[in-house]
Amino acid sequence: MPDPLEHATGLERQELLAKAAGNEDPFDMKVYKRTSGELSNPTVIPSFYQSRIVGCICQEDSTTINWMWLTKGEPKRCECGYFFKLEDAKPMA
Amino acid sequence: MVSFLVALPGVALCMLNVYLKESAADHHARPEFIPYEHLRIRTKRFPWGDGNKSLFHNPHVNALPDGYEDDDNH
Amino acid sequence: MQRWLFSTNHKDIGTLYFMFGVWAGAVGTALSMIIRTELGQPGSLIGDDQIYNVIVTAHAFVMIFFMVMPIMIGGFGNWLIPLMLGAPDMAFPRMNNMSFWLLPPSLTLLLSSGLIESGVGTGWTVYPPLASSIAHSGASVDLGIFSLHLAGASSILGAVNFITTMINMRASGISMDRVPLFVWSVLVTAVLLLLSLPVLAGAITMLLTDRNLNTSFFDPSGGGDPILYQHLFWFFGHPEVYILILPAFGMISHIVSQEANKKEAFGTLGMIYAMVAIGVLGFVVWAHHMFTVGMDVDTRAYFTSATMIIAVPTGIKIFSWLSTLHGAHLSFSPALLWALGFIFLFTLGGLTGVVLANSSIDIILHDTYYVVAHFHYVLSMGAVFAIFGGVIHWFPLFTGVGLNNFWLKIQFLLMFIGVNLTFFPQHFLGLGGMPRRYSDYPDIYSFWNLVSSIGSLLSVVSVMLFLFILWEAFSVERCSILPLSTSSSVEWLHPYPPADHSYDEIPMSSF
Amino acid sequence: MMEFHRHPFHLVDPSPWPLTSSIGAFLLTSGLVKWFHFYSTDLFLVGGLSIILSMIQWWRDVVRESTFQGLHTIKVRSGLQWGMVLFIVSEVLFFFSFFWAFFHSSLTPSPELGSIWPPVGVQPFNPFNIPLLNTAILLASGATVTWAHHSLSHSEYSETVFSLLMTILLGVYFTALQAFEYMEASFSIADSVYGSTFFVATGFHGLHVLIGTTFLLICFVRLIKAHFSPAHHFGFEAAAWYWHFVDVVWLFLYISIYWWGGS
Repeated sequence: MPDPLEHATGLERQELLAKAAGNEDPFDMKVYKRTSGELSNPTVIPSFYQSRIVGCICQEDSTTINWMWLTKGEPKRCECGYFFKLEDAKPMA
Repeated sequence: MVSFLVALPGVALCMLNVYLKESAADHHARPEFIPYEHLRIRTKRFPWGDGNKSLFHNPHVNALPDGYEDDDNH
Repeated sequence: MQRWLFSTNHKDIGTLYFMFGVWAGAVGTALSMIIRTELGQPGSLIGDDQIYNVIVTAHAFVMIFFMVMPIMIGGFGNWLIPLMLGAPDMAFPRMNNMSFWLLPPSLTLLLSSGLIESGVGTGWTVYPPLASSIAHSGASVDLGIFSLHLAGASSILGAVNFITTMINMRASGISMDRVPLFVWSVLVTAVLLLLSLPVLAGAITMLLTDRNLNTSFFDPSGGGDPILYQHLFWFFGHPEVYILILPAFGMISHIVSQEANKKEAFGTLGMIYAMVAIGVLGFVVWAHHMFTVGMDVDTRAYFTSATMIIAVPTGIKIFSWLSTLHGAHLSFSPALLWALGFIFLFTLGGLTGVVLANSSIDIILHDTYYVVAHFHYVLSMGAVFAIFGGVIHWFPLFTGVGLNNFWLKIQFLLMFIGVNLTFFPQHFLGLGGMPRRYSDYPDIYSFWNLVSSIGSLLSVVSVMLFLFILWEAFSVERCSILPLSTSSSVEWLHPYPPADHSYDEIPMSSF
Repeated sequence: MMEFHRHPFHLVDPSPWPLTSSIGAFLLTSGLVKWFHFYSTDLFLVGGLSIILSMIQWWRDVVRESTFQGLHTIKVRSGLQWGMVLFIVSEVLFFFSFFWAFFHSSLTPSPELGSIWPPVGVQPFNPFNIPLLNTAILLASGATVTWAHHSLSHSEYSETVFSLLMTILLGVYFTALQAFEYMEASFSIADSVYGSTFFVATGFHGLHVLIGTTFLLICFVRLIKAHFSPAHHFGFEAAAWYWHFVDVVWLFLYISIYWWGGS
């Protein structure tokens, strides 16, 4: 029987390789933990494009997410006051 | 492994059981024909053949609304 | 042409559903006009009760299966669910396309069933023995059955698609309690579709074999029982009417919360539990449609009380909408007018529903125009008002052009007066004992029928005005620059109309 | 045109098969009406053929996208698993309506039937004869398909081939026995509601056994052509789930229609 990694191709293979290399979240699907949020110490968000939609969940039990566009080079505050900064993301794996 | 120990012997046993029952049973006890209202319903002709026989019609065991076709009883 | 025939893009498929739904709505409205013209005066216009019943049946099927469901679940569902969840597309984009393309053949089968031989003159419930091969010997009922088969298959596959999308494709951070209310409403609707439509498929398959293969499921001479069909049909039928109204609840929550400049509706968790409760209870109340078949008294007592319990979660939703509106500075935009119209008139319909829930009253009111008034209040003033509100609310997002608010308000007023003038008198006719599905009536009922027919003329004029407003928006191309949306609705963050692939990168969230 | 997108989901390329399947369904249903009322099955066959052709090419594309293009990441696979589970749930509800019809008719048999079940004049099957064998066969095939799945995920190639082949053979054996039973049945579909519920319920079950057997056969061919890897073999898992579903439906059928409804 073929070995699972050998057998896989395309995106599936890249996902397996990334996981093998220890990157548990190759598609950047996890929720980010915010830093203290001042301008000097913003939460850094990786992205492959010029801008990305960023959501800010203000309270632990809030049932809405405050979404906003974040573009590279322009750190921005979300509705509850935390600064975010968009950086170039390193390629997967 | 469980398949060999349990499943296949189970099937073999049942095949044996069927074989014994089939050979013992008498195949000739065909119930005599009574034209009951609720049996052999033909509100509309079947869309195949002559429209009077069911899809799995077996002249030996299945009667038509007016009785068995072959009248021999075995 | 390939873009539309082979599409695997949830926005294009949503647009296809909208266009199909609007067209079917026109057919349904035309059928309703014929009915009201026939009933406008005593005496007969069409001249044949069977043709009249065929038109009534076709009106019901077209409005339910080809106008409300395609627009609400197919159109709004396909457009908004992926955008609101931050998903690039539906879970099964190709199957999504088949869900749409099964509908035109299904509508063709239904319309052709009316054109050949005697037509389906059984009412949308297609009860045997009237629908059996003796009373309806032609091929019409069979064509109608197959039309339901195809529409059912389309909805089941759609339901599988929606449930999988919502479970598996939510962006990071969107836990189930942070999912928008419209998404929740379509999720509950999809679960109802998934569990109720196969039972309808079974029931109409049995009817098909009874008519053509000499089975006797519903034929007493072979030991069958027509009441069995009624149980199976209404086990599907009642969840179906909740399928028609739940997406409307979701849309109204969004319209009301945005018009009140709030991030979310009042008591979001309460609203979610209410919708789930309505969905669950929807499965255990079906026999309140069958109070007059001679059920024993304990069964009727159970179904009466179970049906009345559904008014509690519905009441929670109504009061939550009102609380959402409370305290906000309301600028009466057309979308808000439709939402307010919905809340008021749907509640009226709901109350007459509670009246009908009681089996002792229903013995008298069953199959009278009181029932017709009830479900037209919840459908053509509930679902249709929500559709109008939703179309106006999200129109800039879907098309990139804005509608003329001034004319929309005129259209709302016309429709409001029209539908109320049409259906409110039908309460009196029903209480007066006028039966459903008859092409003529004793002269005593003629006054309110005249009023009702005039009302339907008004409604048709307002529908025509709406089509004009749509045309005007596209020709003037008045582009809307700033959305009034709050930051909690992510669907408005996209350009209007959104790019083909709106999420090349999944939005992320943090806390 | 492998445009880069940074999410694990599978944006499917435009495809004609949904449209051709819908047209096929339209022809099939119109053909059935033509058959039932004008007694010619040509349109029905054309419809059936176009559906089958659409299905073959649709699922061929899925195999290409998953095995050869590698577009089925873990997220896509869990979506497919949800899809299969939900589809099986809807099939369960479809059979639920026939069980409801069976129990409605048999719990209170009407006077026309002689107020007894099985009705007067109907000679039911002896449930401990061939039906018991059929039950053993389906239970055995459930065991062998689990064995196949077990050995597949432990990359035991020869064991998987053998056990999957066993499952398919048991399935075919079941279908053969059922066909034989149908021929030997002393009652037909037109013999009261007993015949109706019996033949429509077991008929649809038989149809689903045929679908399941074909599904397993396709998996067997794909197994031989090394499409499956020990970690990624959703096609086979779906077939196994479907087969277990068909087995469980038969158990309910056997207990209620053959056993409880038989004597």
